[in-house]
Amino acid sequence: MADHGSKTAEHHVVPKRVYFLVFFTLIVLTWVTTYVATLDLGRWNIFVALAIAIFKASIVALFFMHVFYSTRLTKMIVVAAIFWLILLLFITMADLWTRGWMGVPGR
Amino acid sequence: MGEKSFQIFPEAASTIAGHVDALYAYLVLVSAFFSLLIAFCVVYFAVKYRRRGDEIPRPMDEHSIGGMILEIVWSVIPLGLSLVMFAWGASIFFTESRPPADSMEIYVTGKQWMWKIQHNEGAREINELHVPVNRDIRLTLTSEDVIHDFYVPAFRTKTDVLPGRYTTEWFRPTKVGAYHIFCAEYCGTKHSGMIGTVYVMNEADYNAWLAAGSGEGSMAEQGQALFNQLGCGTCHPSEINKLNGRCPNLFGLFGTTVELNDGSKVKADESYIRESVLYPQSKIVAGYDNIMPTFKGLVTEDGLLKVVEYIKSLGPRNGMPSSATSAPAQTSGPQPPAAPTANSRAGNPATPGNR
Amino acid sequence: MDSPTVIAPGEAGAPPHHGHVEHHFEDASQQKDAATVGMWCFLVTEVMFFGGLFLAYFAYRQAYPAAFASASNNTNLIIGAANTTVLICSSLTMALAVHFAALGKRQLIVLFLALTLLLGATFLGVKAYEYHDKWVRHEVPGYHFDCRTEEGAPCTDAAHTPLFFSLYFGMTGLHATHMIVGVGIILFLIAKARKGAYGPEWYTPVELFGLYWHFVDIVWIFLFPLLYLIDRSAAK
Amino acid sequence: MITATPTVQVKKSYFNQKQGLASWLLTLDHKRIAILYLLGVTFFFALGGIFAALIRLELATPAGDLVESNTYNKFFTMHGIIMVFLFLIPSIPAVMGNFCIPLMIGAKDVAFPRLNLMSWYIYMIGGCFVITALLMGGVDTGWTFYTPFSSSYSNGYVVATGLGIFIAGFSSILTGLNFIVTIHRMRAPGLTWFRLPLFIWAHYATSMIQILGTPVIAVTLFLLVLERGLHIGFFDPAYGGDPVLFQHMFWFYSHPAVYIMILPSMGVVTEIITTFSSKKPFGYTFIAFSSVAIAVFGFIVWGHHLFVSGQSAYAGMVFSVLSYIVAIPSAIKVFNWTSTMYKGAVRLTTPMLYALGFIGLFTIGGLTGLFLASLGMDVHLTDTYFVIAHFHYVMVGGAIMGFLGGIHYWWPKIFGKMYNENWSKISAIIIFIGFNLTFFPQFILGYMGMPRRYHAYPQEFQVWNVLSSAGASILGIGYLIPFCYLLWSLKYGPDAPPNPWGAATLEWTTQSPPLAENFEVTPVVTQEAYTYTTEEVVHVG
Repeated sequence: MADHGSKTAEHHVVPKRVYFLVFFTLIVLTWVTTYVATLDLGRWNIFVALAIAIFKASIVALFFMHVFYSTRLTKMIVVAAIFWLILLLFITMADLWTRGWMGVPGR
Repeated sequence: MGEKSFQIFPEAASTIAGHVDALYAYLVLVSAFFSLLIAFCVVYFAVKYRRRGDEIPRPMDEHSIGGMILEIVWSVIPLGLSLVMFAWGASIFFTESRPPADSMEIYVTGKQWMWKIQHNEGAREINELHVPVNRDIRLTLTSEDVIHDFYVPAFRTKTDVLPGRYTTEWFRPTKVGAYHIFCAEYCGTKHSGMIGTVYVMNEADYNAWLAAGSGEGSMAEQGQALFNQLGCGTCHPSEINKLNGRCPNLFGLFGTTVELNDGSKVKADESYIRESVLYPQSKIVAGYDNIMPTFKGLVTEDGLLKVVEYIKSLGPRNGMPSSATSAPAQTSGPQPPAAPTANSRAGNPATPGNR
Repeated sequence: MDSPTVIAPGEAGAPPHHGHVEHHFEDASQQKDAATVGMWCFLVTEVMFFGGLFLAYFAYRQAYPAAFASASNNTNLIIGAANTTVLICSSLTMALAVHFAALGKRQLIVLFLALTLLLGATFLGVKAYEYHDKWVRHEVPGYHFDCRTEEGAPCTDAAHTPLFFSLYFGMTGLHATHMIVGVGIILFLIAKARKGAYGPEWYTPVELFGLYWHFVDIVWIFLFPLLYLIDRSAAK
Repeated sequence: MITATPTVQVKKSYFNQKQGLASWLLTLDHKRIAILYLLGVTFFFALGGIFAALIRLELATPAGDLVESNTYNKFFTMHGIIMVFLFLIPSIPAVMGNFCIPLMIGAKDVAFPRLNLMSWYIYMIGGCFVITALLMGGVDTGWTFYTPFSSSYSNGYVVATGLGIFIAGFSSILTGLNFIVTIHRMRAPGLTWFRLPLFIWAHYATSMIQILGTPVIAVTLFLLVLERGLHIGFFDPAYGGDPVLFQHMFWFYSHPAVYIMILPSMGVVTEIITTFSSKKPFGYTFIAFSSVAIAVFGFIVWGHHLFVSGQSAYAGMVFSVLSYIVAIPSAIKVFNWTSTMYKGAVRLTTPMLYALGFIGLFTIGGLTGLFLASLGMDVHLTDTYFVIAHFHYVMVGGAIMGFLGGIHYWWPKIFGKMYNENWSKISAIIIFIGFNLTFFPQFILGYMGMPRRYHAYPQEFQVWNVLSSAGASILGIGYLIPFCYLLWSLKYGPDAPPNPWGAATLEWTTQSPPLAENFEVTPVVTQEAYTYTTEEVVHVG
């Protein structure tokens, strides 16, 4: 075998309490983010909401989706997805952010 | 244009063209060198090392120091050469992107499938653009429908013409003559028919042409008429130091930085004025209420450009960088530079904003 | 060639419990690994697929913050939060279904898959109600669109609010499509699980579907703040 | 060691182990699916070629006299869409990748054979949508579908075509996914990453682009279809949208898509050059990693298509410098291929001629890409025939030369028959000459300022256009000849031995054509790729 030996065949059974812990965190954070939305934090609105969302998404991926217990390859695939998503979002937004800089319309 | 049936090079008729051609020469030389080098090696190796008998060549040790050095050399040399290409191209591009402050302004509207051009002095033309030689010309372009692209090969410059936005292109013609205008962004059925001609003229010929052309007053005057017709003037004051608390004063507005009610700042350029007319609620000036109705559908792109030109003509241009030295001359849009004869030319109205 | 070669357990040389190994795999672990890597690659494409919509969202929120802040008030915060809770619950039940599959508790697999189905269907039902509400209130772009605040006044920068609702329908619609596909697959899994198809030695379909379902949950975890929450209070 | 004596009884192979139409349409064998793809891409290549011929015919004269503007616009649109999405993207990966990857890594099949068959059907369904749109009256947006023309102004069948490309995109995604998993999980014992043939590395990089980039074009077209079909605004400024955002999203895929076309071709060329130099490729690791580098860097340069389209000048500058960085791995490859021939034992067979043609044409295509990455130069050249010439040098001179080279290289393996070397060499030379005659004049036209997608053009461009059209007719003939002698070889060609070229990769260790299960016993790999031994060299023809 090239790089798939017997080590990947063993399966990691995650204890149930991990699932419940993650679940309660998610529920609490859902209500926190909903409550925070009723406060006006100005430009921080978007950052707080996204930070909470990113945290929630991370624990879903790490524990519900078992990334935490997965092979290096799976982790690399996840990182690649995030990396390419950032490329798409940030490089395009970099254009939009810098459009007014030169003070010449269209440049 | 069009006289010679066999050409390999377009005419060079702008200040930028020489720079682009020089960069082109560099690129052609580098490319030719590498193409010929590779072609020579491929042919030479194919002949020299053609197989004779059943011998198998001994594999070269690619991990040797020599192999490594070779790999590094043929990575670094192309990188160096191409960074020159980048820097040279970028410097030309930045020159092309920044119109000189005292450029003569002309407005272009693209629509399927024609170019509509308005001069400050009031002359209007379709698919033709008359410009004086040796003057910086700044085009402000927009489209009524799809994306077009205003391309003059002899000037080596083009820019996309987008609906809903203004873009800018500038050039300084150096040779009297007639040159192609092409639409270079595919725009539909008659895309290849959306062509025109730039006529670069002597200053005197240009003035004569301008004098013959306009009967409707300058663009700013037409803009003022439209401004009043739409009732903008009933709310917006346009005299110096006059405030009514309901609508921002437009005198001297153009080129300044405006503070909005959400605390952000925006430069009052052509795009800002256009957006404020069509989408007044998008950006509300600090201290004013959201009461302005939209004029979307009530004013054409051509009309908008006239209003923009009118607002530009109100008061001195605070925001224009190098305008301080020639501030008095800036009050009615573009002014001819050195040439003294041009100052007295017909068709250049008295400053409408000061009347 | 056209049908997987089934090696009977106990046959010479064949390891036991490998009844699901297709002919072109060496063994069960290779097959399971391949399926898992394949599923993750698929999820990568899904990330990029939704990524395009997220990009459009950020681009237009950047361009028209006031319109987006105002329009986000026209989503129902309570319904949104409740539906988020429903989806998180369904993620938990899905995780437990996979858990019990690994332990070989067949009744519990069916139970938790059924709960997941129920919660997923609830989410879709609520979503359908929200869509209907938007239709009634003329908040569907292109169809007598008219964005109004609770007080009946036009939204701030109303001319650009259709973009918010275009994205609202584009993003939640694509998400709901994924949910509908998911619900279909759960039905299939339940039918198989009832027949005892999944046990500790082989439950790859349940596990992979779990990955899909959690992914759909993650998408919603982002959609909820983007469409319901951000700058909601700022427009008040 | 190989005896070319014809076998008396019919050899058992994947080709004849099962018979009948159903055995083909329901096959799960990667080799048969490859042949299904071969039929599909050949059909679309011919269809796209017909449109190319019509375009060149129209452009022989300055006036738009052969067809109307609207018809001409549909010609170049259909040519672009069919060639890009239905020929070039699937051509090498889905045909040669499908056939060779499992064989080269010593596997019995790809990881997901059912998915493999499904992606062929998805591809054909996508193709049917495009053909339906074509028969209903075609589409006139250009293959780039720029909004708001495509969403609000075009009078063509944008929705049907967009859906067709959307669907075909999923075929590409599934193929890429299948290959990634196959390469990760199906390699034969002992076949470590650095023992893999470079063709595999190239396909791995290609597959990365397919699964990371294709979804973005899919969602972009999805939004375009919503905007056009349901008037739900996303990009049209009339709805407040930003047409430049569409261009960003379009090119986020469509620039890397160029590498989907060229990387597999580079893989093919690497195999051919090593085999016919009987020598390990110079700089194996550099070639391998440059494939991956191209795939990664290829994703951050898309904005060089937008230098004049209203993108910020600063973004333009960043995209320009990044574009130069991606040129370096391509340069490394060209130098390494050339060096591989140095002190080799070079045989100028037909596949080798195509590979050497590839090097020449790709070099020109790549170098002219440097012109277009340079901001000031691109302002003049973009949207002119210079761009057309540049990307045809890359896609036709690169990808299609690689495709034909690969077809000639693996033909004996795929069908177990040898073709006529004389005819094939003549046609390779005709294609090379015809290609240069067609596209080199277009560089000159471009610098003179002739815009692309022009139905009629000013008089002074005619000389070069006539030359180009003349070249196209030669090129067309060049493409017809292989079609004839390859078909001829199927019936009358001599049987091919397992390893007619003396190649050193695994697919040549099994019989030609291979058995349905590829190898009688799973090979065990004990040495690096491309270890040539004297015994393997045989004389052919």
